[in-house]
Amino acid sequence: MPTAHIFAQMGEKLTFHAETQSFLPSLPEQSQHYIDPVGGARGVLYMDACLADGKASAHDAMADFNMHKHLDLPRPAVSPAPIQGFERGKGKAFIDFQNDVTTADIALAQREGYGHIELTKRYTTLGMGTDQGKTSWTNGLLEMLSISDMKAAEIGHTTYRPPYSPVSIGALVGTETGQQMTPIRRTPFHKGFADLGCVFQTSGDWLYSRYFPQPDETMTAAIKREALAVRNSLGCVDMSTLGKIDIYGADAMLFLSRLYCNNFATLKIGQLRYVLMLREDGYVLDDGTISRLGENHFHLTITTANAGKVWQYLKKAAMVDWPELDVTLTSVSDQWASLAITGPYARDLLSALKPDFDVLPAGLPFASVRIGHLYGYPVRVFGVSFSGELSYEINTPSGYADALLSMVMEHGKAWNITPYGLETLDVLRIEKGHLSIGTEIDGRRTADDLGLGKMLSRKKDFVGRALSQRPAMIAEGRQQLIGLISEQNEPIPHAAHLSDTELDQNGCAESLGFLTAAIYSPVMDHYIALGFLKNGRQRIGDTVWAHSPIAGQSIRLKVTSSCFYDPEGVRYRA
Amino acid sequence: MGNKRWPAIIATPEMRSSYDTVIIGGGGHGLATAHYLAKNHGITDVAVLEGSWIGGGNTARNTTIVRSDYLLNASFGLKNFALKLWGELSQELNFNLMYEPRGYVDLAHSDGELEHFTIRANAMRLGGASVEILTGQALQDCVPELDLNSAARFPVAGALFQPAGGVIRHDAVAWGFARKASQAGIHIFQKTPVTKINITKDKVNSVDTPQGRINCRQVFISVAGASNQVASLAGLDLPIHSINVQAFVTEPVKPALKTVVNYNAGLSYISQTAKGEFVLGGASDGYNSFARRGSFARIEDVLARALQMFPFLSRLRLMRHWSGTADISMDGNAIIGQLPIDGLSINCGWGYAGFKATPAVGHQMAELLANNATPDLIKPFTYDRFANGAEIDDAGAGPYPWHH
Amino acid sequence: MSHVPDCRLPDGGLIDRNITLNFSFDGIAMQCYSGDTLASALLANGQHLVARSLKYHHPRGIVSAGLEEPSALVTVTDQYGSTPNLKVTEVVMRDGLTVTSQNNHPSLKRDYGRFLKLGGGALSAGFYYKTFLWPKHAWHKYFAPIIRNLAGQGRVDPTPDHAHYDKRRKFCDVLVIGSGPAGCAAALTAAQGGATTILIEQDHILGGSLLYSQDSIDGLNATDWAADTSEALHALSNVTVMTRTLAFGQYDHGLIQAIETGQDGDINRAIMWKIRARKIILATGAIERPVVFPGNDKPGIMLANAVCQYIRRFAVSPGTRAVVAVAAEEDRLRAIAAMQDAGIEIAAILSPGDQIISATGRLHVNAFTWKNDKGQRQRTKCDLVVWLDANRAYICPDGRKADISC
Amino acid sequence: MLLITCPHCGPRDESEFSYGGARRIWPDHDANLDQTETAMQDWHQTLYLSSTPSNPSNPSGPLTEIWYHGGGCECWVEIIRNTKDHSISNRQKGHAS
Repeated sequence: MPTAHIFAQMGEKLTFHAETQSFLPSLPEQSQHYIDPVGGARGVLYMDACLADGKASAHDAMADFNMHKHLDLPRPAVSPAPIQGFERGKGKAFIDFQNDVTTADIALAQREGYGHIELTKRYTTLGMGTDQGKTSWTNGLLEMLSISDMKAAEIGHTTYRPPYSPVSIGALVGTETGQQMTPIRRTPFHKGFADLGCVFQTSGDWLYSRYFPQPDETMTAAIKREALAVRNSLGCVDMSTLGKIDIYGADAMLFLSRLYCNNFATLKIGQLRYVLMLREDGYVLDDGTISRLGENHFHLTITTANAGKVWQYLKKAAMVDWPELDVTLTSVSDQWASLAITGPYARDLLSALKPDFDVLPAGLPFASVRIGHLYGYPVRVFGVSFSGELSYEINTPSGYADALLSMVMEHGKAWNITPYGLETLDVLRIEKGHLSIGTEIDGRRTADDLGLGKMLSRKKDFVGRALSQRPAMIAEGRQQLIGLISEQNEPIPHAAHLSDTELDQNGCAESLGFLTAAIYSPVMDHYIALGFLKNGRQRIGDTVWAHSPIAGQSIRLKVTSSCFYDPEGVRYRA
Repeated sequence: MGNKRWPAIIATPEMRSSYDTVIIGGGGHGLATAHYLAKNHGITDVAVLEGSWIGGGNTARNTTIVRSDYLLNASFGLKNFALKLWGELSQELNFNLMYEPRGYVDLAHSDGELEHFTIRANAMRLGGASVEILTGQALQDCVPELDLNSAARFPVAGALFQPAGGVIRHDAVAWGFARKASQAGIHIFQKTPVTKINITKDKVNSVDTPQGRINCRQVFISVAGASNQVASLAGLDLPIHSINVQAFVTEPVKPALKTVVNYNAGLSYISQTAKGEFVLGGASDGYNSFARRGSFARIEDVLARALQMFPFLSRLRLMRHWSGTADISMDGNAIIGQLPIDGLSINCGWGYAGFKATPAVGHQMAELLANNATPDLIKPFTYDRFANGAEIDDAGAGPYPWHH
Repeated sequence: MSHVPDCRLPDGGLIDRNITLNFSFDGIAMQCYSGDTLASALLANGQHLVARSLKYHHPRGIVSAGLEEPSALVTVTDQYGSTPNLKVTEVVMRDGLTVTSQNNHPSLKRDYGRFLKLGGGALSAGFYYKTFLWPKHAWHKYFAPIIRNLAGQGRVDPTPDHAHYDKRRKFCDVLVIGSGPAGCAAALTAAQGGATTILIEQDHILGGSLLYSQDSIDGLNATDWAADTSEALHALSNVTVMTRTLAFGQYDHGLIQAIETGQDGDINRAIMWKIRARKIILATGAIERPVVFPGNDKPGIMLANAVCQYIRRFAVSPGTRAVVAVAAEEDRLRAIAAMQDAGIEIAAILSPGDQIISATGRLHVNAFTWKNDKGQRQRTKCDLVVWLDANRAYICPDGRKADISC
Repeated sequence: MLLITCPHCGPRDESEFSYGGARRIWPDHDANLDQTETAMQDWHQTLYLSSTPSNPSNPSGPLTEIWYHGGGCECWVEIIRNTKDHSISNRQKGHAS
């Protein structure tokens, strides 16, 4: 039997050759073929013919490459072979030695209707051992031929698949084991924060700062301390994992206004805007900020989780969908280190860092951006707030990350500056009802579901606008984002589902939505949660059940607005 | 066990010129529908037309896993119903499908991910399924072979555990349903592709095959990887993309893993068959393809993840891999039910999630075909949900089929 | 310690008799030479019985000399730990291997598994689908675990694997897979024509069937020609020769994936190569087809080409008294010549059309019964049956002369 | 494992790219602002359905599709690939930023 496995693995069927009673690969006719079987692999059996075949094939290849030395040599014919074999007596004879498949098994499979060669294989396990039928499947086929009225060409052969012979999984994985499986990304502040006692957490490719425990401090205690420090004084957090895009061009404004659903045509140089982006199908894809640095120059932030995805999406829009637009995109995510200073004293700290620009409320109001220097180091300062406190995201070229961090820590001492991590960041944003990718923005929510329906401009077209109007997406009865507080101020079980009824005797209940986040709010000294609830905004003030059968808990929660803390936004505008 | 007494798995009758119902596709779903039409509704004037051999599509090429751990009600409901049916089927069909509820373990790699799993687990509990969230020693006890201590790139924070999840002998599913349906008098034809679906005044009246025309009252299409092609015979366009999905097995070894385990930092799922092979699978190849052969990049990726869970696998050898065309819809969920043409219904878009739902689809579609009304469990899976914005998107990945 | 017979021929073969390697099989210490495979090493020590089959636990011997080996699977323990399910024909011998048989209890010779009659019937195809249906949960709770334990061949070593592995890439104009006559000719021609060429060979030396051929090429005997060609290829700067490398799959757009197995002293136990070629020349030869007859699975029944290879390349005599059932005349003569050179007595030679009644013997074939063309029933004692059906493998008929000038 | 020729970087392995699906021609932007129903139908047709006559997105045959060369120049590459056998026709188009 020709060893044509590697030829046939590409889906080429072998052709039955009656003279030799074997399946042979046919010679490729088109240049699409990469492979050329020679010698025994195509049924050429004799030494001289094999030598000639190998040589001719090499010349064919050289002809394909237009190499000048090639000759046009004839390919030898398939060698004839005698077809008379041996008769056999009665009794069970083995076909597949490994799986103990006998002639009787093949006959049984035929009798029971598993006549197709694929069914015969599966029913009898013929050729399914570690040898993958190298010595058995032709005999199996011939056995089928001898007892059925099918012809060999009709029966055909089972699909050839790699590997030709079993191969080491260790080698297939190579060096990508343990920590080396995928690269680890660290932010420019990694070492600085590690020196400050940071506990890191793996999430995606990144190592995030999670929290900064003091000696013998639990994570819960650390989060409470960090959160209160931000609310009452000053904290700092690493924001470097955000995606950051530089956009330049005469059509940059048009480009962005097609992609983002807000109306920001009035955005002035030096201002920034919270923006929302939909997918083509009208569901929310991402949120972020657009800062206008110049007439045709913008700086865009993308959430960490979506940084790669949205970057690709922007590139596609610019390059494939609207190549006529004059816009140039540059990803600067790794070029800028980003540190947010957050809390009532954030402006005082900024002043202490010797800025060469006006940082007074009139000079640097909320939602503005300034390009300048702190202590001579180049920075871009963005007046944005995820925490709800007065806050500035300071971007500096990554190489200056250490310098920026030590300046901030040194001058922040005056207000007992407290570095914090993802856990506290999450507590602060939940208190404000700010959204997080993957939890609230989970790929199934409309802007209105998230309470952001007003952000959709009615004056322009944008990606996702048309399909966001589909009937079921604007219908009554959708789940909407709401806040929830524990009536008895008891801990709220994570991941609980919301219901109007108690659990029935089987422990079941109708789910009207679920909690996306449940925390203890240090500043409110209360247990609060965010969640989705059917018709949620109409139900503010109602009390609902929160069931977590996994935790064995069912408690009553009161439905509130999704913003628990400073709903008027006085603090971050201070 | 006198196997000589077992007749042919399916009869080979003469094809009639007319049947009440024609089922296009002799895979698990089509054959299950035939079985339940006969068993639950007494309807046997049915022809199942299979272009190749029964169970030769995705029923023959999957990782044999059954489970129902889905967040969204619609997805959970159908698969959990299937799980109940799987438990009864071997006896019902008098054919051992080798259902082994060895437990399904879905690993989470961060506290945040575990919280998402808990949302899903709570949804399942509220819907009446048995499920646990396991961490630490409880997880180690459940999967003793799992490496929780080594320097893994993505540490394991915990897992969702569904005890009724497990494995089933995939080929036997098609054979068992086919045999029982055939015994009930339903005609099953292999190597009988449908070349045309004839429609007059928005109503189906017949199908053409190389063996002749079959007149019929209704036609049910259940052809997985060929959905677009067959639907186009009726002039219909489907929100379906065709992608290549692969799975592979190691050489067989003595039992070394009881449960079915899924790794989530890059998809990789693994179980050990009754024959001793480790079966592994992962995400799709990630691009449209009808070539039915896999990209090796996916295998390398899945194996690297599998080694994170079970480092001893590096000593084993990959024996065989296979791949097939999966039809995946724009929200990653199935399209089941009636089409805008009278008498025409479809079941498609399962991607690589269809095997586990086999009996539930059969059961529900039989009810639809018998009563001309859509039963509750499959109501959400309508063909027009994409036009009206009622997607069932468990992954939240949006209209990018290769991401589901 | 049992007596270990010596079946090594006094001279010949491509083995280095100056380097003796020690190994053990099921606890019995054995020796072989550098250049042996585990299969030739076991045969040299008279060990034909190496495994038990999966379902019936029939005794199984060595049938072939290549990767097609169906059931001679063993567990091999070396410095990396134990590896199950290795074909004895694919293991290149190194010093200090511990080889154990699989899937038997308590021993290879006295395996209780052969009495296995689950449910009282024979384990025919489709058996499981029809049985263990009742009571309802009995399959999962009782039967499935028993069957899982019976299945599965070898046992995986659960200890950490400390071996290093790597993945690498190569690119070339012409990739030749296989270094028999066709592969060698193709590689030499392409390389001399100026194409960057890679030659992959799964064996540890180049030559394929040339290594046990009695032919002559360019006035040299085939084995010497193979050695010369190997040297010539190594000397060319545009050629990469990769031995111990198994090309296992072809993927889109000219990609071949291959596994190179490390030898003693290599940093990597194995390396996966991804090789993109503009043209792939597949010179993988052919596989012999066994003859189907009652009792054909007994140890001592071997493929004709394999017998030639064991005798000529490894200088091992796989038996003392042989029955020859080879359909094609040239192959038959060639096998007979090899066996005569090895001093094996030819008990009988069958002609195509003869009816094979059966081979008998408990742990090894000991007799052979057939009917000749006159319908006469005949029986002879033997310890070797050499066999090959009509549609055969690549065979170089003795005495054929070829000329290759590129 | 496909070999995709990037017009900027040359022939590169599939693993350097991510898939963008069929190259779609979206309904005209800035038009139909008031005709929601028409816009919805147009977008539904283009995004969801797979056999748009002028621009089929799931053919069993040649498919005009886009790939993102994230492991290289970070540009989108347009190729015509036959989904039946993965052969890529020569017309490869790069999109410049």
